Amino acid sequence: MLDNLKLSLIILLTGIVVVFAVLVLLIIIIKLYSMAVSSAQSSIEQKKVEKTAQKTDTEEIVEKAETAKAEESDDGSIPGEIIAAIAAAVEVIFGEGAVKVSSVKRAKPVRTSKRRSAWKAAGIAENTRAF
Amino acid sequence: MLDNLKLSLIILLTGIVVVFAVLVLLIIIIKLYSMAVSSAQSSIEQKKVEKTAQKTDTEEIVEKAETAKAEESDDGSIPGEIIAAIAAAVEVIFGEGAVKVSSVKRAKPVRTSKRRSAWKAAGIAENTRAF
Amino acid sequence: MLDNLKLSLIILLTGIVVVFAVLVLLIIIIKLYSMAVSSAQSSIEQKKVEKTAQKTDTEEIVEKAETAKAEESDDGSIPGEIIAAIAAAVEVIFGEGAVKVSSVKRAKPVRTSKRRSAWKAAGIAENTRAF
Amino acid sequence: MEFLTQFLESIAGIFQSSGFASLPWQNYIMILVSFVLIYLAVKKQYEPLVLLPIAVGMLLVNLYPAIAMGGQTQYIPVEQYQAMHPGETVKYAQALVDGVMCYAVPEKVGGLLYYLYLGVKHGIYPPLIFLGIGAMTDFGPLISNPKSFILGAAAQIGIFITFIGAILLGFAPNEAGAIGIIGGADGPTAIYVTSILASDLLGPIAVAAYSYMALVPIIQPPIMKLLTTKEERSIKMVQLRQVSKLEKILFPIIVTVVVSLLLPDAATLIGMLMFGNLMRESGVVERISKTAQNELMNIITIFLGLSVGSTATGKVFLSPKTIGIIALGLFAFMMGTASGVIFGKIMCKATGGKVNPLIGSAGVSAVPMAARVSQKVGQEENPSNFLLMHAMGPNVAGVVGSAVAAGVLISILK
Amino acid sequence: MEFLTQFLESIAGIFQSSGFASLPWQNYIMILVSFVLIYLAVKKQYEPLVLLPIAVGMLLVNLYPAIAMGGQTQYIPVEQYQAMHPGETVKYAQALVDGVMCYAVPEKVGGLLYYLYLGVKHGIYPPLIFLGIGAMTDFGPLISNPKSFILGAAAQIGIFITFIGAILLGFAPNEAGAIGIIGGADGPTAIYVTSILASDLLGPIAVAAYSYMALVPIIQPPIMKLLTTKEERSIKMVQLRQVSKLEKILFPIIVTVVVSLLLPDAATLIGMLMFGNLMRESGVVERISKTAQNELMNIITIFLGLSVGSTATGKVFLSPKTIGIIALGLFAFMMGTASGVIFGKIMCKATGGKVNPLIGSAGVSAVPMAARVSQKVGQEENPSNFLLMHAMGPNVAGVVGSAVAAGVLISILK
Amino acid sequence: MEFLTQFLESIAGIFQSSGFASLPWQNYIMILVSFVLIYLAVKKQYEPLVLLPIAVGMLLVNLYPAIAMGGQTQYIPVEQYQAMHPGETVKYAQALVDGVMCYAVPEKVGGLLYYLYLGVKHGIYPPLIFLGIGAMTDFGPLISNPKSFILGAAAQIGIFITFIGAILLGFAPNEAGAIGIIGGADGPTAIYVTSILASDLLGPIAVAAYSYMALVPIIQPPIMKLLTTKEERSIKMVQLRQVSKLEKILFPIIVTVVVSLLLPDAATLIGMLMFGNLMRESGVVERISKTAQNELMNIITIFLGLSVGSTATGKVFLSPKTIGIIALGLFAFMMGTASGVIFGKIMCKATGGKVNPLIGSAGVSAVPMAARVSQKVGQEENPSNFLLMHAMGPNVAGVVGSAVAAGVLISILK
Ligand code: NA
Ligand code: NA
Ligand code: NA
Repeated sequence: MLDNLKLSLIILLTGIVVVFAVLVLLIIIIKLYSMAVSSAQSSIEQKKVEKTAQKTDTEEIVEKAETAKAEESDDGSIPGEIIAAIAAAVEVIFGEGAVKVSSVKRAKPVRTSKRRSAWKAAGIAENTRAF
Repeated sequence: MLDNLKLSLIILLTGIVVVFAVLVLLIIIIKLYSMAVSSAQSSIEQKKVEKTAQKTDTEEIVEKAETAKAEESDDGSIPGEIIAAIAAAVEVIFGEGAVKVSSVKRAKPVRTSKRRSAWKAAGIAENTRAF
Repeated sequence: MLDNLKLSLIILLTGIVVVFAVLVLLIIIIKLYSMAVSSAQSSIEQKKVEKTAQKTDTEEIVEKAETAKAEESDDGSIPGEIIAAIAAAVEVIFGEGAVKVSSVKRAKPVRTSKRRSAWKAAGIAENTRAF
Repeated sequence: MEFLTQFLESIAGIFQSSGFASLPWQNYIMILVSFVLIYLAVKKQYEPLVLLPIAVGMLLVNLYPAIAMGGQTQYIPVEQYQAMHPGETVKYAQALVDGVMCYAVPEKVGGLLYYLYLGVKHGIYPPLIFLGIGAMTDFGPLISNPKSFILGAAAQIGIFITFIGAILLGFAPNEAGAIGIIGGADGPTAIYVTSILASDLLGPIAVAAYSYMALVPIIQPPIMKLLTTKEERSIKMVQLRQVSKLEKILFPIIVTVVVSLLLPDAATLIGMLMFGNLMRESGVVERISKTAQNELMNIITIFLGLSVGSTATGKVFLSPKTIGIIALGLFAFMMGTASGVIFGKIMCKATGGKVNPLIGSAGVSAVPMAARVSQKVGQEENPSNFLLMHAMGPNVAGVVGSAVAAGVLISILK
Repeated sequence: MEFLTQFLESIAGIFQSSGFASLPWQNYIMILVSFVLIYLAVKKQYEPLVLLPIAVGMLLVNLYPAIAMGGQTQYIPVEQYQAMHPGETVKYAQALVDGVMCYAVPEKVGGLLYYLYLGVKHGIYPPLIFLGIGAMTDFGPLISNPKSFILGAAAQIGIFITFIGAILLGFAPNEAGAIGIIGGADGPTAIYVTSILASDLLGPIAVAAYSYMALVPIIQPPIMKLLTTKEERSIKMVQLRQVSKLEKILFPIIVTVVVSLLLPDAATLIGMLMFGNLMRESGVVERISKTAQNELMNIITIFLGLSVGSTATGKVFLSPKTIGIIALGLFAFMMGTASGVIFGKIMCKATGGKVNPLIGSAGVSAVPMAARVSQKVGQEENPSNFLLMHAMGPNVAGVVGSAVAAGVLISILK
Repeated sequence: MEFLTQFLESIAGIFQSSGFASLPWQNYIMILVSFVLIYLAVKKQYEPLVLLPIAVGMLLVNLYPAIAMGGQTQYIPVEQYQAMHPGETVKYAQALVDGVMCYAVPEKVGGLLYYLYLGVKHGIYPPLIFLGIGAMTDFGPLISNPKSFILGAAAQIGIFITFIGAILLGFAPNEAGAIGIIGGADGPTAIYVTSILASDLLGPIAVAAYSYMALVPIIQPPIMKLLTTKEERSIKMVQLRQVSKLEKILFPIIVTVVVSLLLPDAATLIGMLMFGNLMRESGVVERISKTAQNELMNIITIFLGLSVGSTATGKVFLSPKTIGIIALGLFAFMMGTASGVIFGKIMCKATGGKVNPLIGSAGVSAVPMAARVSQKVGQEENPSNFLLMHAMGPNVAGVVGSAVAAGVLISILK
């Protein structure tokens, strides 16, 4: 019994020390990486804001589509029909004229193809991708 | 073979006797508890009907809200926002004036809070409750 | 190492031979049964087309209902209420008059019963069927 | 030259291990049988959720028997092993084989269906399917009219009559019990009992049970019409009373306690059926109740079907026994239907004509098909007659009844 | 005559194997206990998702003890077996029993709950439930205010104080550890620790843990009010900052690495919790994330509840230990709440009144109930006070905290 | 004083069992590797559904190796045990250890990933994933144009060429077979073959297989452009004919029978793939078909990923072999793509220019990514060219083709 009581006190102390040590360590690490992340991100965002401020709405849309295009060629994982879908959504929101010149070339063929069953099938097949 | 045939007859008799015994026993028990349950419930319901008959609509709503409140403090499992939701529903059905005096105090702060994201998060968190 | 290289060549040859043998065999079998299936089906369809051409819309609907009825008695797996549902759908599409004479007798009682809770329960119970 | 020889040997080796060279003729017949079952499941929609997996399991095991074989362990004498692997410390199980101390070295894993079959062998799948069925089943009509239990009991008489028939045809008592349970018209119960009493017969018994369940609309009506008069079939029954929520919650608890105490061997099946129903009626655990009746049940159904099908090897299935099982299974369904209808007639008399005897046939279970047959036969006689809810009472009582009958058989025969 | 005798013997045999003749009186008391738990789960909605399966498992095992018993193997001397089955080649395991070489012939399969219990015994279920919880939990409030970890740590002090109490009441150290973890207010952690340290006590400990979690709104408020002043309870806290997606993704990885390195015995629980959270926050694996938090978790919950309940046999449950466990469990919850609130007061002082001490009690875990209690008690004092999100920080920190505490206990006591 | 010593010893004990004190340096490198994989899965979306669980399994096993270790059994001499536990009757397994009769007392349960790994070790997970894939896959384009099978066969040549390469780099034949199968571009097949032939290499092979599958849009286009002319790439193909429902239902049955008979070692994978497809096309078992392709597959994916990842310990992964595997895996993908395109060119010639050779590269499987690459490269040349459906034929044929190739490798090398 006396041995057990000693064990109790040891467990009480060890438990408190270890639990607090681990969680306080977590506090420190999280504080540090939060600061790192948010400072990194705020500098990125600031750049974005500066850039965006110089453009009209239409230009921005065109640029977004181009960014999407660029990203696509980077890793190949953003398929063409997503761009088409974005363009279609943009049209709905901003009116047909908004994406007149530069996007027509890119968007039209894809949009036509969206009516093809092939693309529908590809959409379904998408689900099987990871296996 | 003769042994097996004797076994067959024993199984036939035992089977029929046991199956009927068990299911007839179930009939008796179910009849008994059904009577008990329905007599108990009909007496409760009668009381309710008598009570309700003496009240106006508005009073009833207020009483319901109070009952909810009371039940909540009983076991603590009915959270405040449910009352608010009920009150809101009541308002929609009976018009804004219906819950004027006694419920405003209780319902308003909660309703305000429903617009806060904190409560939305709590709703999501609700799902994790049992674990 | 030399043994392993010999093994490699054997595996290369065996692999190519077996993989091609199996898949080419599949090509042949699929070609054959595709031809069989499509020739069989086209002859069936032709008959259908000929038959249908001689009928008015109303007649066709009646006939369809009768076919359904006949199939039902064949294997007993198409229950009466499905016919009723089909008939109801037909009415919605072709107007009330379309299924006037021959289908009224069959369809009406069932449609009445659809409003009964018994049938609703049966619909739920349907799910338990396979077990 | 030598290389070419080796290449040809390699091709020949693959050919010799191929089914063409190694499968006995019985397997090809079984493959055809599986095609018939696939046809019945897909085209005729005979209980496809179970029969399709069974048929595919049957197909696979006869094309590739190793898919249902257990793993292999090699017993290597310890000294020999240590000589071969000097300095290695091993953790293999040790065993004495013919007086020589050996290591049991796992050599080959088992086939997929061998592992899936463990859930049948250990009696795990059927109770879990009962859990889902319980969560789907509304026992309201039975609680509303508990006398339905008599019809649910009566329809089980076919099980015990069929037992005698099976004994007369020369089956051993344990086999006869498994065959009789086909008359329970309840798939999981039949599989559970057979896996305990006569697991060799799982294939034919499961196929017979599910096939006849699909054929209930063909099998029952002639018997029902033969045993009843036009007047009896035209009887309208009074609307059932509404059952309160409390009664519905108490029902599964009471049934579990009563059946488990009286007949322990039925406790697992009934207990899980009623736990499922308690989840449903309590209304407080919808999350797990929905999973029990959907995803969990679907997963188990796939595993159960495939592995039950994998027991149907040519050696077992292509024997006179299978013909006996098929004949006796039909006999069991007919006897169950008949005894249900006869007790329906007795109840009709006893109540002064308030009970339509047609609801008796629903006591065989085969939920809800048998109840719909009662409805249909009744409506043929009297188009304004709605027996469905009245037949649901005996129908769900039949599920309880066959589980109790299963308990009796297991208790005496295991 | 002889036939009648045999029939009566058969009936008598069934009766003798029935529960009425064979169950000890303790089992009937346990059946009543299970009724009480069903009542609490269904009517009072005390954590019904877990308590209902536990109660049913308890009911079934006391009605039919064999449902939780393992399979039986018969040891037949090899010579005897070979004499009985001449010419047969067998694959049964061989074993020496009292110097005689025997075959180990499987004779009887185990009960359903025996097999389901293997997932508890091998520590599989609790981490998989943690996987689902991780996929459901938003650690945003904790990342936003990482100091909440201090409160999540403080509330675990109750665990270790309760350990002393349990030792004083005469429990062995391993039992005391399992009892202490009730104060963690976290079901899967309590079951995981108990299954490792004192699996005999699983039943009462799980029941106590989940019951007190349901009772958090009753247990905590008086303690919270006793330890705080009206002014402290009225403190409004400033809105939490928004947490970026990247921070949320990094969080589970960092916690996994830090905790696993420092305290390996907590790695399994924390690792799976954080894997679930990583699936959630990464946003790229929604398919499996949804299954982890729904169907997988629901299936495991059913299996876990039933099999934990099946450990609550009369012999174990009806002992003075259970009363001790129930008393110590309540004590543990109260100590955890108190130490959380006291550290809340310390933080309040340290931050110059920016922290409302009421959020300290949320550190016991019991997500999200304890956080809602903080909200409610705070709003009673000041209706415009919204502490919920601030309390969610300590609340989810408490989950991590009790897993770490569990690691300490396992590390020292196992 | 003594108390303080003991407390410090307790702290020291926890520290000594911590990862910091006990992990070899290789584990820290592996932790970094797992971070890279998490980054690729989350940020670059490289097959995240599988790579994320693999990465986490890798992380956990290197932080806490015991998570993948089996249980431990203690062998205690019977006499000693009986002296320690007088009067106790035990049920422990008996075994002879070094001539002394011992009890095998289970001492410690295994880690979570040890138990989850059993599904890989016993070959259970990959066929069940194939079941779900079968239920998702539309073989219509292949049935419509069965000649696609030739391209699905051609793209497997890379597997066997890579085998030679692996032998040349010094791998043992069984390892070379497992490495070659990476060229099958089919995850479950690669894991299945590797678990049978060279389970030690599971980690690197699975990582390589899934990584290269994610990189298909980078790896394939240059090879495709190199091997084809502008004219060939511009070829438009005629619309595929519509396939009837009956053809779609017969297809899985025929493929199962033909492949299983010719190549039994491919029967399990192909059988389950085709069973899934039969469930899909039959249209009568939607309930279980949906569960097979959603919840069941998701659960298995989580378990498979975690446990495959847990094989990637430092000792195995940080060896020159891994570099060889990564290089050979890329080589296999390139060879497969090239042989597919070359056979596409042959078919183009043979049909007088009706076949666009770009669809040949889709024969490697990697469904549907490889088919989309064919579409994209084709459209770059001729914007009005739609090859997707034409490429889906070789694409799904490639799944069958790699399963057949797997059968050849297992048949010769196991
Ligand atoms: Na029945
Ligand atoms: Na906690
Ligand atoms: Na492939």
